[in-house]
Amino acid sequence: MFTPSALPGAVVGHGTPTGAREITFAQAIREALAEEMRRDPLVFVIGEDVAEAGTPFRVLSGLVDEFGRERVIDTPISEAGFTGIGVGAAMTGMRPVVDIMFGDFIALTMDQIANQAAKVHYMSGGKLKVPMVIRTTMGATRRSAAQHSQSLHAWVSHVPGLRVVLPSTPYDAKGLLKTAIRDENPVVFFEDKMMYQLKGPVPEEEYAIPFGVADIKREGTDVTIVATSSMVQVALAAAETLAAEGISAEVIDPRTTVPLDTETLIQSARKTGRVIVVDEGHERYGVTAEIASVIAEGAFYDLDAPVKRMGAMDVPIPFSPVLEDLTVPTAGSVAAMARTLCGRA
Amino acid sequence: MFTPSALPGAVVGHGTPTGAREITFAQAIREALAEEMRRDPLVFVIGEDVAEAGTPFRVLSGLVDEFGRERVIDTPISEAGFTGIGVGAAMTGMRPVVDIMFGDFIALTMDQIANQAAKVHYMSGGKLKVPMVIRTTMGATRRSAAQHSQSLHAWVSHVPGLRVVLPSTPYDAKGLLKTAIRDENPVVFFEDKMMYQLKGPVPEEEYAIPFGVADIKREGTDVTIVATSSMVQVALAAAETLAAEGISAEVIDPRTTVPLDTETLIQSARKTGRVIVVDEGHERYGVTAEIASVIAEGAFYDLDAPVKRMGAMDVPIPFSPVLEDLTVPTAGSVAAMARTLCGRA
Amino acid sequence: MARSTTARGKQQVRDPAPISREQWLEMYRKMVTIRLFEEQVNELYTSAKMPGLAHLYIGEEAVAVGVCAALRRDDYITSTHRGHGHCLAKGASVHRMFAELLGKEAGYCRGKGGSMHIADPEAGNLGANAIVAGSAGIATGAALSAKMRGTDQVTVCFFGEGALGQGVLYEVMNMASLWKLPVIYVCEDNLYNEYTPRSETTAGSLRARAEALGIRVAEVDGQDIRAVYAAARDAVERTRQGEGPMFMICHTYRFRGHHVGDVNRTYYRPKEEEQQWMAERDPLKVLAQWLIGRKMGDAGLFERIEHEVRADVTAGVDFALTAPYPDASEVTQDVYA
Amino acid sequence: MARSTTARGKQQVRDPAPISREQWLEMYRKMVTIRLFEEQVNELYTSAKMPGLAHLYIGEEAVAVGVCAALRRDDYITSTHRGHGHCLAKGASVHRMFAELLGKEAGYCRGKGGSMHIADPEAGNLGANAIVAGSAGIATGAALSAKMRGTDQVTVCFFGEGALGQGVLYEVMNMASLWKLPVIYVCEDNLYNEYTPRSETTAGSLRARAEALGIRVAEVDGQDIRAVYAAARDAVERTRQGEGPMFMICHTYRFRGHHVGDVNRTYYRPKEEEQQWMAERDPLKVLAQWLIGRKMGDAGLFERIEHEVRADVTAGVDFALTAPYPDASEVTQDVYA
Ligand SMILES: Cc1ncc(C[n+]2csc(CCOP(=O)(O)OP(=O)(O)O)c2C)c(N)n1
Ligand SMILES: Cc1ncc(C[n+]2csc(CCOP(=O)(O)OP(=O)(O)O)c2C)c(N)n1
Ligand SMILES: [Mg+2]
Ligand SMILES: [Mg+2]
Repeated sequence: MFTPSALPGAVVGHGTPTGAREITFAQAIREALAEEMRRDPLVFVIGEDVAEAGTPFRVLSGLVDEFGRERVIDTPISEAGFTGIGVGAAMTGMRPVVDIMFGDFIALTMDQIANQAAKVHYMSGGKLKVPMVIRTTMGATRRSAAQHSQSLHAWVSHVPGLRVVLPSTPYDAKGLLKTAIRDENPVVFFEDKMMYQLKGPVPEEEYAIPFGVADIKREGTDVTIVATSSMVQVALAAAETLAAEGISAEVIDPRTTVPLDTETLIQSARKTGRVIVVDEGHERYGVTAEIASVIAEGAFYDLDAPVKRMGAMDVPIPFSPVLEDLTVPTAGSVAAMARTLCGRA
Repeated sequence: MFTPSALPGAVVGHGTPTGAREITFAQAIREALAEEMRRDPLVFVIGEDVAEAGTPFRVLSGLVDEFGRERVIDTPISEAGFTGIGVGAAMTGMRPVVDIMFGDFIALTMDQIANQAAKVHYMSGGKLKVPMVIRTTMGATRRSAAQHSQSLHAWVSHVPGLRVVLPSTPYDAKGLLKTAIRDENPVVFFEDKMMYQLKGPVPEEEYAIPFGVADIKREGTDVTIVATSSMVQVALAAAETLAAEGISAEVIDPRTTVPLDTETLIQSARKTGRVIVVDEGHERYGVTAEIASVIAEGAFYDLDAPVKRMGAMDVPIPFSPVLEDLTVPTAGSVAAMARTLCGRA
Repeated sequence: MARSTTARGKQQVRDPAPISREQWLEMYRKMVTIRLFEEQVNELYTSAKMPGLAHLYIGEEAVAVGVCAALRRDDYITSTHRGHGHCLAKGASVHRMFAELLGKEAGYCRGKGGSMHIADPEAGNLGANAIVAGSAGIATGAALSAKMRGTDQVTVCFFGEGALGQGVLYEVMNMASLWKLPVIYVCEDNLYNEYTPRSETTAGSLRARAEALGIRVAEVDGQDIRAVYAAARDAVERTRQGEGPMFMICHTYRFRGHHVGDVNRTYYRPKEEEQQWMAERDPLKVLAQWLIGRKMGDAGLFERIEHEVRADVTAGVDFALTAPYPDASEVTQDVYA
Repeated sequence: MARSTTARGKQQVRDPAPISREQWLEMYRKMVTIRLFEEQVNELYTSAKMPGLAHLYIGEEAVAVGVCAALRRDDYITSTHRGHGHCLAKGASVHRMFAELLGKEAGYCRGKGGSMHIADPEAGNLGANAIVAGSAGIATGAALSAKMRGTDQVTVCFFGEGALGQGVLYEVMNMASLWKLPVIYVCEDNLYNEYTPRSETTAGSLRARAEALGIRVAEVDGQDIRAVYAAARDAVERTRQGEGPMFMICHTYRFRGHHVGDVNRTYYRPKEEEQQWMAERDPLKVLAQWLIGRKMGDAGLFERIEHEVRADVTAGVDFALTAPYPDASEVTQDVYA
């Protein structure tokens, strides 16, 4: 059903370039927004404290200075309301980028996202469309407790009509956000709060990254680690450790859960015969379940061991640091799982 | 983490009794509520059109006559509000049974369910609890279109702190609802609209069914069909057809997705070596993914074929009957899948 | 008469706008179209020719027709589960409406939407909605969009008084007021939320709820299309000129059940109440009598109109009944644009 | 002075309730406790001893203390992200509060809740909430529960004026009004929703929003604990007697940042504004001056109180700093009851 969106004058990028200047994840998001707002006067930002404050994470700092309060709109604390306003604006020709400060708050907007935005195009027989981006956050270990630490991308990944993006590097963040803004459909874009300061190479020149194309972040032969968002960084760290021990891990980042690049995942699983799926959402009924079962089916005859899933522990995220740190996968726990899979434990 | 709730004076039932009187699924729900409301004055019902109307499905007809409007409370059309009121009432000693008319509307209540009800006990270090039941509906093919036909149990199954129940027969509906009302935690109870008129044996005497205990609805040896809610009926019909063709299908109903009786599912998979998971939620990132990956891992060395998943098609539910009927698994499509798995296609 | 008050409560009475006989007769024709269309829908249901249910607009025709008569074709509306009247009033054809209700490919949504999701963007109809207050955000967003794009389009958001139970309505009305958006919230107060009387679901005052958000309110007799039209014209003028949102309360009544299957209603509303409204407050009769009094029409004329409309409705339903269903391949189409 | 008006707007002025010197001094002590507790929290943050962030209540002490002084221990409160003041005012100990803020097992939530989730059911505190307006449903449900269980408990729902952006607040206030529930909605209007001035987020009138739902409103100077207490006592009496819900608007100001990390604030509010509030409207000074004028206290007495409180706060933070963290096994405990 999915065909990559046409990207006017965009170099379609794969993998991460070398030798480019380094900027942070937050800067990459800001650049993508600024460039798209310059390119297309219909693009605007709406959300809480997005203007002068530039969001509590300062991701949008400066945008209001360039584009003014007409295009960087501060709202009341009304997530359902301004998400719904985004849907209506998108249906009538605008390209809203809705800012939901903490991913936990999408719980307040699920009717607007799942019952309205996701279904309008289909219910109208294709006559109406909702080219809207919902930018929100995910990720724990920020000591923000149970209502400010969830990674709820599994909910929206379950809803037909939505596209779901989980960038893991500054390069991917910029390229994927541009594609999201140019997409004709509602896109939910999850940014891990803990990565905003992460630096990485991002070229000066224009580029965009298509949806549904997984990125092999590191090649390997013994075990495949499929990881999303900040878990990609965790997986890469684990792969480094494993390499020192003679275990060659391949790290694959699907980059979008919808559409999902099943081909690339299955091919890697066929090659290594061992797979770990790492994601920061709760493990039970989470994104790891879908990816693991797709691989278990697609690579059934080539797997040497069951596909292993590592998600966030199935508990509300506790505040106490000593407890919170236990709830999410770490480079250590991923490496340990890889050793077990490879019979080295 | 899960231990079956103590059920005062209750016979713990397994499987379905024979020779008992037959009542409908709707009557079973009503009986469970009435008996629990008689037993415990703290139990009450709250929702839209629950009193004189007895809900649009007439499931609660008559309850208001016996228990009065103080305990069968009609509300404004404020799902988020009265669900939140249920949370507060439960935290302070009452046992609310909240009625959300159509499962699609839980989208309006996800903050109350996931951020409040599910987390209060944990966040308070165990001091507060939320003994609340949310009764809602699921299921398509009622010609109700995209906003009145969803089966969204995957969302709540993903949230730690919630229990999720999907009865498939009048007997299970009554026994599981009693357990839900007596449980100390928030329980989301999904009733398939299309089963309300389904008749089945339900004993006169008191019984309750513990959570986390799958029920083998039909024994078989060639293929395991794990099915939930109304898909159990579909699976049983498929099994009947298959039997005539010499294929022996085992039909297993987990009855609760949280807690999930992984043991029983894996044992059956080990026995038959072939598994189909059937659920009416969307297939992608749905309940079938969790169950399939749990089985694929647990029965890895005994599976003769990949675990097959059959969920609702990943499209908004269309209105037109000719299209809607294509979106959900049927006895025919399940049987066909079983033949393929058994190499009889 | 339309009474329009500012958020501060100042009263100002206006006369119905003086418009031509032809325009009144056109409105009458539209109301008859809705009436006969809905009676045909009920017939399709009772004869088991229509899949699912439908919520009939019979009795409330003056609201949709009176409001839409004050709109331009490029103005937007959003509608509800009880949306047939709004769609027809904004310009939909009975042929494609029936086709949609029967799940046929010729329907406004290729049969994928059905009764509760009819959308007709060409006529400015952004769609009916099966979630109570579900289109409040969409309508307000359309108004923001019109303002940002620099058009002078107005958006009308229709909803029943039950929608005042949904918090999102207050969220978006607050933003519409803050940002002076060109949106008119039209509350069809038919006294019942499904099977529960409004008095049991709505505390305080409807109009005060909008006024508290700084929104100007107009409250009218929804059975008198002249009052509805006058108030709507005033509201549309004001919002188009940038005065900000308006809230219209139209007192009305649904003559039939909540949906076609809601036949025994005495447990929630008395027969006498229904009979009185139908006898004394039928919007078609109210307008017809006024036109007769003004010598703008007579029984013969109204019969001729009804006759013509009936022919159109019959042609429409025949068309729909014989029209083909969408091809099976349609099921996976238009999930993504 | 507390001004209380009915939903219809009838005015009636009441004098602050005549209470004893001891009671006023106890309220003063509680305000000082909150002030010093919060200063210590800020210190823990700047010295990197506290995980995460915290939203300080400094400047708003008179609201929590004045309202809670009118409550019984078995009455309920729900709190917010800015909840330390409410928790202390309802009876929490600084020791266990600090322990919770540091994620220690001795904390009110065994360290699992942290600053935004402190719950103390023994004292009637049903918990702080990190979702704006997140406790509106809980508080209203607690009131329904009290009514159904036949107790005469009153529930107070504290929230900032930003919570008026959340639709659920209107949903539950409507039901509280319909069902005459014993709940008091206390709006702490400190003029800012995080970094955005109230004027840019809130159209119309705060008080009219509650009045439109048929809820009686009391609007008071939140920096004058005598006005807060008088209004609260009146509201508690009325709700306890079954008159239905009340809405209290307390005009106040947070002296510090939105949270401990919000240091440079000039881009959203002027330094002069902060300085003026701190100089002229500090709730501690306001009460102290009145007590001095009434010869109920003098500088020496206030210094002694501050000295005693500081000792308690210091002991509390020392206790918390050395208290043990929860055991790792705790992570999977209390997910289910
Ligand atoms: C969010 C939501 N809750 C409940 C329903 C079920 N429902 C459909 S119509 C209706 C009553 C609506 O009453 P009102 O808004 O007054 O419109 P009316 O039917 O009177 O025209 C209800 C409760 C729904 N469709 N959406
Ligand atoms: C639903 C929700 N949206 C946004 C936030 C982020 N947030 C935390 S506090 C706050 C401002 C609240 O302002 P107000 O209610 O006036 O309380 P104050 O901080 O002024 O005491 C915001 C937007 C949140 N916690 N919950
Ligand atoms: Mg109504
Ligand atoms: Mg504030």
